[in-house]
Amino acid sequence: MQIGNTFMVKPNRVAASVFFLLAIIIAGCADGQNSDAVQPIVYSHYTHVEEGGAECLDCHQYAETQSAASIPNIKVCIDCHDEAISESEDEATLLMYISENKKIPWRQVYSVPDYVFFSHRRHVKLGQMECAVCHGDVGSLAVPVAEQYERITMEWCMDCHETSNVSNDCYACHR
Amino acid sequence: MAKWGMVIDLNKCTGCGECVTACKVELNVPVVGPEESAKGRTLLCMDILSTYEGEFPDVKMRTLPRPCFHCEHPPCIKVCPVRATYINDEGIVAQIYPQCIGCRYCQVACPYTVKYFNWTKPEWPEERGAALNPDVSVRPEGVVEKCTFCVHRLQKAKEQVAVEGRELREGDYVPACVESCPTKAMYFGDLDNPKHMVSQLKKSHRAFRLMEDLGTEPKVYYLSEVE
Amino acid sequence: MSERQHSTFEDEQLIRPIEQTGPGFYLMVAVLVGVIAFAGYTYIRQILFGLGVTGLAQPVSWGFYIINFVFFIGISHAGTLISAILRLSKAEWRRPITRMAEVITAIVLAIGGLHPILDLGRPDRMLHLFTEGRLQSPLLWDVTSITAYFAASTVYLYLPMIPDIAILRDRGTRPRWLYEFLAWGWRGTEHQKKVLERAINILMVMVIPIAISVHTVISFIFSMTIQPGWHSTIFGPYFVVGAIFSGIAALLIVMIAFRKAFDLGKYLKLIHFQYLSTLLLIMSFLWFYFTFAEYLTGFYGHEPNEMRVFLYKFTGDYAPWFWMMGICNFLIPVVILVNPKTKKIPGILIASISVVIGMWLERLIVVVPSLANPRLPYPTGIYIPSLTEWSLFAGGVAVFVLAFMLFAKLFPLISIWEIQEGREKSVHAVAERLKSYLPDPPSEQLLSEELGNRR
Amino acid sequence: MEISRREFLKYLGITTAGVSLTGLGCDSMWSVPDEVFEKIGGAPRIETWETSVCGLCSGGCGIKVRLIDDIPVRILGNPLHAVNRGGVCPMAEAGIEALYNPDRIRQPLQRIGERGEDKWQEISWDEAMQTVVSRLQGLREKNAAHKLAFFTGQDNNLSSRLNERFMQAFGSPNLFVFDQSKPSTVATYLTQGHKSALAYNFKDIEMLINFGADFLDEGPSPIRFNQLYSEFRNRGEGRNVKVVHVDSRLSRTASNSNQWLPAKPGTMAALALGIANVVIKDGNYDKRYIKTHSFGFDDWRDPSGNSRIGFKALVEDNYYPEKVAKITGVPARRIVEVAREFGAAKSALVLAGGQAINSSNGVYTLWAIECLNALKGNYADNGVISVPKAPPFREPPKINVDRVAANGLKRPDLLQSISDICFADDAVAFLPKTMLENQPYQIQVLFLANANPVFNAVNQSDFAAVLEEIPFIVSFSSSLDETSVYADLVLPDHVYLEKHDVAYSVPMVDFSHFGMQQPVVAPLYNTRHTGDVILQIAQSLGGTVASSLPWADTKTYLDDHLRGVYETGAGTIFSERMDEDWLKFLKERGWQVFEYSTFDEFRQVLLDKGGWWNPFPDPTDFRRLVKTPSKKYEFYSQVFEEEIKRHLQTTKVSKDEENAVLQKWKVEARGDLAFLPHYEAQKLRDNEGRFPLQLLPFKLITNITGEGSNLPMLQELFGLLTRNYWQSWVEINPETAHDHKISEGDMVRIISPKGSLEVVARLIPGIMPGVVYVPFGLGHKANGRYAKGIGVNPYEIFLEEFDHLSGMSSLTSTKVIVEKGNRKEMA
Amino acid sequence: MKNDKIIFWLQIASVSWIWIFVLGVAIWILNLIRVAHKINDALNASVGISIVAIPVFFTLAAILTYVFVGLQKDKHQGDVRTNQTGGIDSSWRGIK
Repeated sequence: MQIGNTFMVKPNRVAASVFFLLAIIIAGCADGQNSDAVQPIVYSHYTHVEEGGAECLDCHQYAETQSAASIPNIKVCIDCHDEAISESEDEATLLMYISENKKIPWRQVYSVPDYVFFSHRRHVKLGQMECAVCHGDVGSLAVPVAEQYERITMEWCMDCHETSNVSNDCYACHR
Repeated sequence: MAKWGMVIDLNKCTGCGECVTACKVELNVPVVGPEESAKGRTLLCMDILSTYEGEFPDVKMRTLPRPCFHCEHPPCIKVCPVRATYINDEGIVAQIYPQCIGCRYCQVACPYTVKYFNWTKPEWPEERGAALNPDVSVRPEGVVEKCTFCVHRLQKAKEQVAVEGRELREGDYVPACVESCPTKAMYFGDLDNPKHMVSQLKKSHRAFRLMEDLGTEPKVYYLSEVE
Repeated sequence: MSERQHSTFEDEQLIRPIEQTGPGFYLMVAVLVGVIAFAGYTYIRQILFGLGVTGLAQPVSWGFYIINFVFFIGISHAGTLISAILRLSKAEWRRPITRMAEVITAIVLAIGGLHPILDLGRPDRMLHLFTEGRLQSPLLWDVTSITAYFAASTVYLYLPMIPDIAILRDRGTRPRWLYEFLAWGWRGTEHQKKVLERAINILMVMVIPIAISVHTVISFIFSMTIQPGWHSTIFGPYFVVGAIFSGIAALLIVMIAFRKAFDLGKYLKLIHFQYLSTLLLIMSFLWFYFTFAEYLTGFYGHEPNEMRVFLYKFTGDYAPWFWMMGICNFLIPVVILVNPKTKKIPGILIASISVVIGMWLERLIVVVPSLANPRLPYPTGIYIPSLTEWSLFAGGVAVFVLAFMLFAKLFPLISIWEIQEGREKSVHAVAERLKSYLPDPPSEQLLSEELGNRR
Repeated sequence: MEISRREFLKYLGITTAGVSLTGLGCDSMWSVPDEVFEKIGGAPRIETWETSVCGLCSGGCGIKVRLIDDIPVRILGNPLHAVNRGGVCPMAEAGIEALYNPDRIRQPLQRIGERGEDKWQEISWDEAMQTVVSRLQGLREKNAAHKLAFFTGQDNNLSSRLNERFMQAFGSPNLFVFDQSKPSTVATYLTQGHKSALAYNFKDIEMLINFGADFLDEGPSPIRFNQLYSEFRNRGEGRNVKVVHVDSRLSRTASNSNQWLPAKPGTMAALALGIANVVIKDGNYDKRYIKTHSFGFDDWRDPSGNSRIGFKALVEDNYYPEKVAKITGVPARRIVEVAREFGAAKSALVLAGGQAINSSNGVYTLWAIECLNALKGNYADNGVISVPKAPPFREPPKINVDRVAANGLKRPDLLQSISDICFADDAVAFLPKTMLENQPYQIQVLFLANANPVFNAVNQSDFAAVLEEIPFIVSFSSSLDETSVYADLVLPDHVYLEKHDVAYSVPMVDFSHFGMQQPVVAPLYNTRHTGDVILQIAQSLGGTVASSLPWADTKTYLDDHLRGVYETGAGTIFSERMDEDWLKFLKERGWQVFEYSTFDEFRQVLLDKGGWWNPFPDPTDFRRLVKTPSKKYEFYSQVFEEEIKRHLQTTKVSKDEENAVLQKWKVEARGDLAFLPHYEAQKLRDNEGRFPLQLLPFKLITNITGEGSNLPMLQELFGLLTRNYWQSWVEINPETAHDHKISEGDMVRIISPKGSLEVVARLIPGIMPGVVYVPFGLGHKANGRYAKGIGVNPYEIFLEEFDHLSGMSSLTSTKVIVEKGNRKEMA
Repeated sequence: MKNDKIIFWLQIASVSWIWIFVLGVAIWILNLIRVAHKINDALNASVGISIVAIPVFFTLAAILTYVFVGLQKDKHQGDVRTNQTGGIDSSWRGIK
């Protein structure tokens, strides 16, 4: 019998366990909407898209070629912002990141768990889907994306797959 | 629909264990450590079975690589209470980790013992964390896992093929073990497609499957050794 | 009226434990709560650290939890099945026994039914059973059939309790509201009696197939797979026989325990024990017969994988447990119960305990050796349960004892109205019945004289 | 088991992660590790592949590294690489863990505790370099350059040649190579007078007899041999190679052979000569070759007219099958069968390794085996055996030697003073013997690179004692192994995935080739390429040392060498289509496979494809290579006679003197016999039977060098076939086990006169009765969390026996007793 | 009297609860059948189980309801609460 090593547990671990269980319950009850993700830079899609005339793919460069669309970071930003082009405070922050060669710690709003195979290429390139179907009219947002336009849930994915007559085999997405 | 299957030529296999390692690395199969291992909790989605025949000095050691056999009539899927394991249209016996409740019934029902349970939460050194295969999920604790025929490669291959605007060809999709076999003893492809090597090899007089009498119809064929 | 008064005097003893509580009770409760708390703690640990805290591993991936599941569900057959069969067959000596048997069923079912949850690697995903369950899986058959059995046996426990609850209500026993609530307005009118009797009769008939189905279905968990040692058609009846066997033993233990604790010697007479232990003896032979049949087919067929499991049980790592099972389930009960000298209460107790242990071992012998001997050349696994599993087993037993004690604190353990009914009606009814069995009147007079003499 | 704050935060973290994930259809209870989750975020996950060369053993397999967003995630074989052709072994596959090993040294370390206590403080590179340089300068100032010693590991890459060069320029003869897989060349020298490493071409052979070489598990380049052995069985009807394996353990190599001849350990010479006996009797040998190119086959007369015994007479008189059967335990019938087949084969090859070499009579065994090859005429130009040329690297400029260096180089090296060994040059195991006595002088500074004798030498405790004594030790290891813990200063090297190098001349490969190692990832930690460090030290030392090593860094040094290949235009870069016919077709027309017009382009293609090879070596002309007194292949070794003369420094040796020398070298035979291959029974201590069993080690493909044990993946797969993960075991024949009352899975104690080990018993019918086997590779006392304290190291209890001709450790001379321990293994 | 009301409603609730339970089981099984039908997975097994299981549950609920309703009929018969002498066995009071 293996009593020894597995069973030497001190009370504070018990406390942790209780806490953990409570936390699970709370977690279970909490609505998981990825709400108010605070972004390090008050980025305006509106300024870039509507005013600046940028296309989604200009910055989210990999949406047509890779699984991940990628969130642009300084390497992408520097193409236009090699020097200040406005008087915005946020651009100054950006330039600071660029000059210090630090990654902008963007908070990711849209994500799928790692057991889901989601490919932008498949949806954007092969499926010819508009970005707005999932992400909404991001271009009109003057503030950074803080919450999901459509909650990315399995049901939501599956509904769309069903209506568009795409495979709903578990192994089409799960892995 | 393709019926994916594998042929392992035992005459070519030397039992080097590369397929096992390749599988562990590719599928992010956790290393459980010495204590857990001593309890018999080593996870080997791909394994090599070894047996000795005869007595000294006329002994023969036989090695047999053992993936999941992806039976055409898998006994494991019938007993799954939540559909976490099922056989899909392409003949791959799936294990959906987020669906599995960890009852281990499938593990118990599998006559080949190819299913493994994550008894503890997989742990990786912090340094290694970022270098796991991003194509495969990290299993949570408490679920059953198994060889998936590297289905993540199929998912990617299908997409790649669609981008290139062509049909899936032999070799577009092979599991990690087949890809890395140094002696090229493993073949993979569509068993129903007469053009694929596997569908020809399975008709060989050397071809056999394990425990055919059970009626599970494994999709992994072996080619026996030539004496 | 005077007769009734007389009887209440008599049965006062059955109500006393409800109204008076000794220090022993609190002590016992404290100990049991301690055991349960420890089990709860180990279970929380299991949730936190995963099933790794158990002794399970590849290839023995089912162990104590499943063994105990089958074992507890087996015990549950004591109750309803015995009481229903005895009631159905109008065995008069059943009257002081049925309630206890039914209580065992209800409690043990609840405990056993929860065991698969202990066994889950991901109890947080339990809901998947309800949202995406798959009725082809024997596990869901279990869920369905255990739910049905639990519902039926609780109802079957509750309905015959209504008159007794009404007695307690009328005595003003606290908590009064509880008895008021549970008595469902029983006044003992003829109509009410008729309704109740009819309901009990229907239930009685219904509960037997349900009970049999439960254990058959549990055996299906194993026999539906194609594993050596499991894949056998005999498993259904084999499990049912084993279940009734262990159920009777458990019932005997409980009876002896409460006879001692509540001083019920007046109600639970030696004859009850002897009748029941005769039943136990029969079941022991039956069990042996089934075991023999089960192993003979395996041995005779000599299929290599089957033989490996067979030899593993007979001579391998599990041989001590296997032979101990044989001794506990067959040798000890038969030796004790065949001899009238030892067929007394201490002997019966020993035999019953031995059978309960033996039947637990039987579940162990069914579950582990088949898993420990995979068909392909893997290493055979030796399963050594960890403290977590032991403590949860102890916790399960403790919950059973505690629940039984609490039940005894709230309700009479022996059905008062059935005893009364027995006193009032049975003698006449039995006489009537006997008359109907016998060849037509040799002499009606003689019979009545006989009865008269006895009175 | 206190709950740490960190752990608590982890719970908290998991829970909060759960909260944020519930909305994503993800479970709230457990979630993916944060690291992984983070990785998923933001980045495009672009997959790229880089080629390189595996650096975990000296096999030099080409690898292909998969990178996701420039993070290496997987290692595969480079299908273009001519040595391993796309295959890699488990060790290479697990190499990714070497990169991310949590116990890697991340910064130069200085010892603060006692020697070997494993207490360190981090220091800067500048500080560390200053310390080293000032120490070295001190040596040179005192005109004591020879007091610097350098222990290195594998030496078949260009950066280790830099070490040689440095030592020469610095002025020390004391560079020693600790490479376990280096084949012994003594037997070749005795018969042919040259010390070239031989290579083998298996293309046209019909039969192969392998004496003890467990190629499939221990290499060199095991995967190449796995491919070869697999191919042997699959050439097609009638063209398959018949492989006979001689060993006392049914290793994987043996089980992949057609026939297994279990010969008792240390008796292989007898078996080889027994086969020769049958072959000669049948007249099935290459008579033309023997007649024209060999010496000492038939009886002969020496210049003084004495009649001398030849090989034929020796073999015919002494090694008839029945006698050999008695010695070896192999039935005479089997010997005759194999010998007949061997004789009849048009082209047959005999190879040796493992216990054939590592026994106290190893040289004579190898010698006997070489003679079998000679009988088949394999040292003629049939192409079966060859001596591959090194790639045509550009020769670096001559080393400038100043006065100090010249003085140092004049001094004898540490091994030259050893007289009880015939060929002491490579006898690194004897180093402690001289160093402990400070003979011929005391070493002041020791450099360690990839050498771990405290773990993998039979006399490891002596090495530890030596290290205690040396005033200043610098280790270039990237992890703190058993030897490095004795260092004063650790200057951590990159892991092979982070550095440039060129690996060439993999042992036994019959064509010249090299593989390009290149950094696939920027160094993760503050480590430096040892080559760069050496160059920098040379620069700091200045003078001729600096001018002899004029390169700014290793990369330019390597490029300099590669220019030679570029300029000669020989061979070809690895290409997709490797079939030789096609390459030949191109070659004949003077075409190149790849287009490049400058060196830089050439280099780029080289890096892309992984390396270079010359598939058409000129056949080796052994007639010109053989440098024996008779200018022929010598069955009777006059080279050996010369060696004795050289040893005694006379031109004429009396019988007594000769016998005294033979006595010193522990050769039992006297007279002519000593100069002919023959079988000498092993000298096993304790013959009274207190230690009834013979203990031998074996190696596994999952951890060939023993250095893989700090990779958890390899530890978990260590005993894959016997299912001993993370543990050592002993393989015993069931009968032997029964005699010793041991059953499967028992914990047993193996006791030798030197010590004891506690391991699990595995009863395996493929083991010769009376012999027990323990795998080598585990039992580390240092080398990180995954290695330390796991399993046992059989070398710890091996007796310090040597082959006194070659100086190799004997691994077959230890007798042990196996006792049942008290607890049963949990299975 | 107010207590009686509360208790009565509680009794009603408990009887309803068994119906909710039984209906829940039925809905659960039917849902499983629906899913099985949708993805064409072992429909026959599901239907087979449901044919046996659902009636059993309903019969149980029906029996319980039948008893409850039956007992309610004579609920106040011989209600001796007004004269404070007890129920069917008013004599018990005296004993105590």
